[in-house]
Amino acid sequence: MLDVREINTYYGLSHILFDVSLSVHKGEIVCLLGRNGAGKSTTMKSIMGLTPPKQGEITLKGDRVTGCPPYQMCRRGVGFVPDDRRVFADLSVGENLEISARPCQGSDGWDKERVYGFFPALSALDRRRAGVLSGGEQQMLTIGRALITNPDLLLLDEPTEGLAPIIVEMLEEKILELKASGLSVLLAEQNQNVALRLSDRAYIIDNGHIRYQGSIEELRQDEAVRQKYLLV
Amino acid sequence: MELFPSLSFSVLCIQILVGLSKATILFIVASGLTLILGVLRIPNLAHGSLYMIGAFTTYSIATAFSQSNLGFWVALLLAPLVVALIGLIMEQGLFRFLYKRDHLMMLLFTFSFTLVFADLVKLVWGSDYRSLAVPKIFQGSYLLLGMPFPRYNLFLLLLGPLFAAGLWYLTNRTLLGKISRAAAVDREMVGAVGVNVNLVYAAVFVLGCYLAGIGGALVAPTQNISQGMDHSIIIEIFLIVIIGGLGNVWGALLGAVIFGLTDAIGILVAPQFGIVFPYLAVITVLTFRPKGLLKSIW
Amino acid sequence: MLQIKSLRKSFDGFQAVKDANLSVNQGEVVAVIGPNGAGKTTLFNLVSGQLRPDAGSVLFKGEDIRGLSPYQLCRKGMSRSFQIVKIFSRMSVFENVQTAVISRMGKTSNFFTPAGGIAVKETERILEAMGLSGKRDRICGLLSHGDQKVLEMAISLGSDPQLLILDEPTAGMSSEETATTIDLMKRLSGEMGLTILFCEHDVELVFSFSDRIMVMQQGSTIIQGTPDQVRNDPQVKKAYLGGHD
Amino acid sequence: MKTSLRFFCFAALVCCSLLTVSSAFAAKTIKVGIVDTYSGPASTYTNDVRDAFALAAGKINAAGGIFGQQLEFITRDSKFKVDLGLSAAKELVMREEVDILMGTINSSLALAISNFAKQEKIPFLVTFAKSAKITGEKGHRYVFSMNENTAMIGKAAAAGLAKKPYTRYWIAGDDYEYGHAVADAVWENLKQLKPEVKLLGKSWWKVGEPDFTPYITAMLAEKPDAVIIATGGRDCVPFLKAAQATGFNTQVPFYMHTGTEVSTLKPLGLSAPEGVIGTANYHSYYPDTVENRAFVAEFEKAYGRTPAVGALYGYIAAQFISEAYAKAGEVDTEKFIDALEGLSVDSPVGQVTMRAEDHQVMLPMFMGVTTKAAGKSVLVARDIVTISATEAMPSLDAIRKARQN
Amino acid sequence: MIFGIFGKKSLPLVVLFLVGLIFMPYVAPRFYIYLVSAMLVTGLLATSLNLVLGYGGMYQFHHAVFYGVGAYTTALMLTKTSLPTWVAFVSAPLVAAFFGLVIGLICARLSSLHFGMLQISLGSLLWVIVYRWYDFTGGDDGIHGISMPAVISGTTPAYYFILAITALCLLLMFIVIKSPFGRILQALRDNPERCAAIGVNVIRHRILALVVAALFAGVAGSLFVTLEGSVFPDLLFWTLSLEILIMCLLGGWFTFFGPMLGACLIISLRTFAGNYTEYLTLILGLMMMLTIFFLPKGVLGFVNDLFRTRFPGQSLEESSHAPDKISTKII
Repeated sequence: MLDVREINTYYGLSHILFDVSLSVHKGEIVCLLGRNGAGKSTTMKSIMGLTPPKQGEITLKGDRVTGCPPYQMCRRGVGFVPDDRRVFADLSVGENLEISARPCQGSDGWDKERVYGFFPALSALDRRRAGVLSGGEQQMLTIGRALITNPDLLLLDEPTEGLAPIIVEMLEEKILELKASGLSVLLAEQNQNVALRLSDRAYIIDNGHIRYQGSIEELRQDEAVRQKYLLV
Repeated sequence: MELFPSLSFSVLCIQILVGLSKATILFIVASGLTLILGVLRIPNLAHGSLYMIGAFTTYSIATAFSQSNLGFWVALLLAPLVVALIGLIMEQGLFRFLYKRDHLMMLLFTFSFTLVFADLVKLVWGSDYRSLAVPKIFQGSYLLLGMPFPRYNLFLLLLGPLFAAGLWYLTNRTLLGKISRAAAVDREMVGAVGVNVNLVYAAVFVLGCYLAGIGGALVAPTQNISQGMDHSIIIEIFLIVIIGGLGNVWGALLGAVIFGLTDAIGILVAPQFGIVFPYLAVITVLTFRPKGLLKSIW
Repeated sequence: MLQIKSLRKSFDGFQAVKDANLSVNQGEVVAVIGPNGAGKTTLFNLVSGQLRPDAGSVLFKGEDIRGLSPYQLCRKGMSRSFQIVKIFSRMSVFENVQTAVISRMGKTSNFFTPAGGIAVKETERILEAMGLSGKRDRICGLLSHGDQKVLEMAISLGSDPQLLILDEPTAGMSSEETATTIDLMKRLSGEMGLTILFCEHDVELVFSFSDRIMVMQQGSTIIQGTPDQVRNDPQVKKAYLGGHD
Repeated sequence: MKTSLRFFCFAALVCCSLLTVSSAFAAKTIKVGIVDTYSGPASTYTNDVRDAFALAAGKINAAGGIFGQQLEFITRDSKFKVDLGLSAAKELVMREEVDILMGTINSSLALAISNFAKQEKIPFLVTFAKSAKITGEKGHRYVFSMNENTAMIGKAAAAGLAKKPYTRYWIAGDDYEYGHAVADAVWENLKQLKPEVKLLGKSWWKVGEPDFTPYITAMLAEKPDAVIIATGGRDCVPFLKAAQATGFNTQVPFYMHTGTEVSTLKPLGLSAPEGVIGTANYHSYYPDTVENRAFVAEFEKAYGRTPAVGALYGYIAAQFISEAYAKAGEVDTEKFIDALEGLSVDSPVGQVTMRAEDHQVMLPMFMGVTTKAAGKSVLVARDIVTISATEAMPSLDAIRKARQN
Repeated sequence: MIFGIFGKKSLPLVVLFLVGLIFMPYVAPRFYIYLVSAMLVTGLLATSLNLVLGYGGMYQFHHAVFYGVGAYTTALMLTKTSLPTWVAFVSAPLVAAFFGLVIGLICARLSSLHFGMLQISLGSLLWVIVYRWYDFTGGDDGIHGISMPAVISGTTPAYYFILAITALCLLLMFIVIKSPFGRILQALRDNPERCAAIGVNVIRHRILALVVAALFAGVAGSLFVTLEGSVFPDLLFWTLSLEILIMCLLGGWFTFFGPMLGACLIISLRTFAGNYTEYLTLILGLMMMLTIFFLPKGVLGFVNDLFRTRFPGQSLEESSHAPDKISTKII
């Protein structure tokens, strides 16, 4: 599905990503673990084309997509959920979804009804300004907004961050549900519990370098790695 | 002596109506400016020039079709399109490459456009005055409360709400409007949900220019079409946009109404200093609400 | 030195800080931790005068400082760095720090003495302490992010503060840079006796050298206490550290 | 566009011929520097001045020049800006070393150049700036006016209006020097000629006012017998338009200087209001004399358009220059000025004299009322009354008094 | 950076230039002396604008107001009062500075574009007053034929007077820019928030900067009167303000001598191209566009970059603006 090969990304003069490589296969959830500032969001943005890498190559479904602008990435089937949510605050929930809607090739595409069905909490908020929603509601909206573009691959950047535990649980369920429907997910997380529960494979990024890669089982057992790169 | 001795009710009413009909033109032109300001963040000083080009083009088209009675109407249809085309060329040819520059650069860049357009208009149309007759059906005036009120002004007065409604529909009900409202706040994210933002920018710029063209076409029958039209309107509409709140179409409406009314009523109260009133209104507004009356996108 | 009680601030209907409580004593190093969006930066902005709280009290050296502007707070001895670096990008590193020193010396309205010769020693001392001497004449807009972060701290020191507020001082730094920065912070508090209030994501770093830690979630203070107290608090484990199931 | 192109060709030809002639005979030329507004709305008027001057100069040169010296001219565009115009005038004098300065429709610039001309002792012939100060209060030995000024407009208009039956007047106009000066001049003189007139009030609008409807409705509310509109230049057209739209002209008679003039009426075509009382120095169809017809024919042949009032000023300026030099007998500034004082030339509107005392040309004024004429695409003036120059000129006492202050 | 081309090495260059200017009247024709005087006056005006624009980062859209106020003050003092001439020259900058203070007090707390637009609004108000207060300012006719004392009247004496005052003012401005105040001013341009956080009263400094700039603009105004002997409302009109903005940009607004260079370029263009074409504004406009496209730092800025090779290929703009973009997004 997605193959990222040795990308290097800069912000101005600062070199953020160093030869980052990762891949996501169809139907799996891959998580990118790392502390804040480790380069998770930059990796996501580089894939999406928001901060195009200076070197390296990204292929999506076999096509070389390095340097594609974000809108083309989206049309090629990548849905993006940024870490700071970035809902269109002045627009209503419904409008947020409407402007993101893309027609899909298959029959069971996502539309507004299906998003509302998926997140029933949103349907009551249809006409509410997105800027005044609570954090959890905004997070549902950003995921919904990404889904309605009918992606094959979802880039989820810290979806559970700053949310109450109940909502985190709910989101986890939803993400698994999405996986079951055949969607591939690249999940960036610093909360390793969520990541360990959801993913099939994991990468650990630290200071812009991929330090570890392996299956979730391996990671779960490798206390040392987790100690070193992740937490206390 | 300087004051009107009899500030009667009917005079006041007519003044207000006239002020509002003037506000219509200002609103149409200013809304174009505010759209461009809000979505593309270009403080487009060339907007006045586009308005002037609209008026001149209207003149040329209307005279070309002067045999039929429809000359003006054909021009009203075509001239704004010509202006929109110029806008498209400007945006795609030049502005597109400058979005990352800061506002001062943009401002000066658009100012150099006003210089270029001023001379281009002179090259194309020469420096004579042009004047266009009011279309047949709007010639003459109605008697309202015993005062004559030009039919054409009434036409403008009716157009105002129509345009306001149209813009409301456009920004709130159409996809383009919704996208442009979103792009005004977060361009990158709009791209990330699959919208080609460059196209949206071009569309909004063209729309803004189109509105300037319409404004120019609509004033063509009421006043001198001459060089210098750009200078006189651009500061006014900029002030309107500022007091209304940058990038806010309703702000443009409110600002235009304030401008039109203070001007028209100022004439009644102190004819000699009528011109000062709109400026005073702006200063008052900005003293108390530095970001304009309504919500500013900036 | 700094007492914050039930501070509240909302933007446009969104409650960024609901109920924040914090106290910082003279000479302490206090950390604020919490997930992204917990309101840490907003809290700092409320303290240093960038924002005005809706309710609650902020006492600095026993004085109510609500409504004072940042420059007034700076003159009272509070200095801060920002999460997104705010430096004078067209100036050299030396000039950046020197500007802060000039400002502290109250010479900002001096029109005629050449600025280049003022406070050279003190500026150089700060640069030396921060390890920036080698980059003295570089235009700082062109420095690497890590260096800019350090420079930002140096600028704050130029104001000769009693309380130093650092918003994510090590964010975006390489591990070597992070280590140097922590070293620096330790020295600042140890040798110079500075009171430091900072927020940080790197929990390891936080626990390694803070005297006390305050944990925030969704705009509210969960707990403030010593590292051990915080480490063992069940609520914190659940909300932030993730703990081990 | 076409006309300007034709002008350029013509000017180029003139220049080329001048060059060849001057190189052939190695003769000195008499250089006239014209500073005027050639961009922006005012150029409608100034192009006629320049073109008519070029026409006359061509004739003079064709007839052998001024004692064999060719009359050459250089133009500079002031863009209606005083600073640009002034530095252009300085450039003409200092660099191009012109013998005579000419031009400007902008009174402020005319006054500025006049002051400079006085210092440099270069004759300055004003064409089109209408401030009475130029030859009045601020007049001096080196400045001459080739056109009517606000004082003359006032006297002439008052003379004409006094014969009409109106007593209750309203005054409205452009809120700048010209408007106020015309309004005051008309009113002062009218009061003297007809003491029973009453002023109901005044209103002023800014220059470049786009919509006059509010002012007109406000004036109509006061029900005056007649209105004096003291507006000039480009504001005339939109005002007449608004008058037509509101039916102002049918309800209240109003007077406007240049209201009958072709520059004002041409843009409006047949939609110009009828019944407007106006004054002008010149009509291409009046006075219907041989000289005027010949002039119009020449002008139309050269530029393909009807000469407007500016053409008269440009034409007589050239005539005055050539005849003054002829009278002086040599190319010498002081002698030129002495010769020009009191000089008369045969212009398209008859013999006109340069008054020696104040250097103000004595032009007759024609008052008429706009009307549609068969076969013409522009309104013309009917019932034309000629107000002779002597009737319109400000008194020498007034001039002396103004200059003393 | 401040000196323009070669850093401090350009000092001899400046001195050489100055000497050249001092001896110019002995060799050059009168017109060129006048032209250089005009360039100096306009250049001084542009440099004073650059004090707040390039160094202070403020969107000073209507700087010409202070120029006009200075010119009118001198003119009115000379024509309406019998005070000695030097009073007229001293009071011009003071009155201009006073107007700077008033306008500063009203505008300074607004941000960028609002600041500029409110200033245009206030300036237009002042223009209207000058334009129609016939009894006092002479209205749209202006005041002409202002006589100067013999020492400074005539092209060459006026030139020396203008040269001396301009050189003095430039020196003063240079000192101001190098002073702690100037340092804070540049700091304000680069990052007002950081400035506040190091204890600088941002608004007070902005007002102060505006007053200083207005002061020097007032000097330029009174020099204009010396040169031309006339004042008129055009001096306060907003288009003039944008013209001097263009001069700053064209010459290089992050350099000290850039605005002076810009003024010289535009005035020469206007004078010499004006001889050949009516379509001067077209040329000017196209030139501006090219400058903005290819030399965003202006001519001197470009030359500067050529000589500063420390970071070839790296534009400061890109890296320093990235954080701004992020901050606007969050708000």
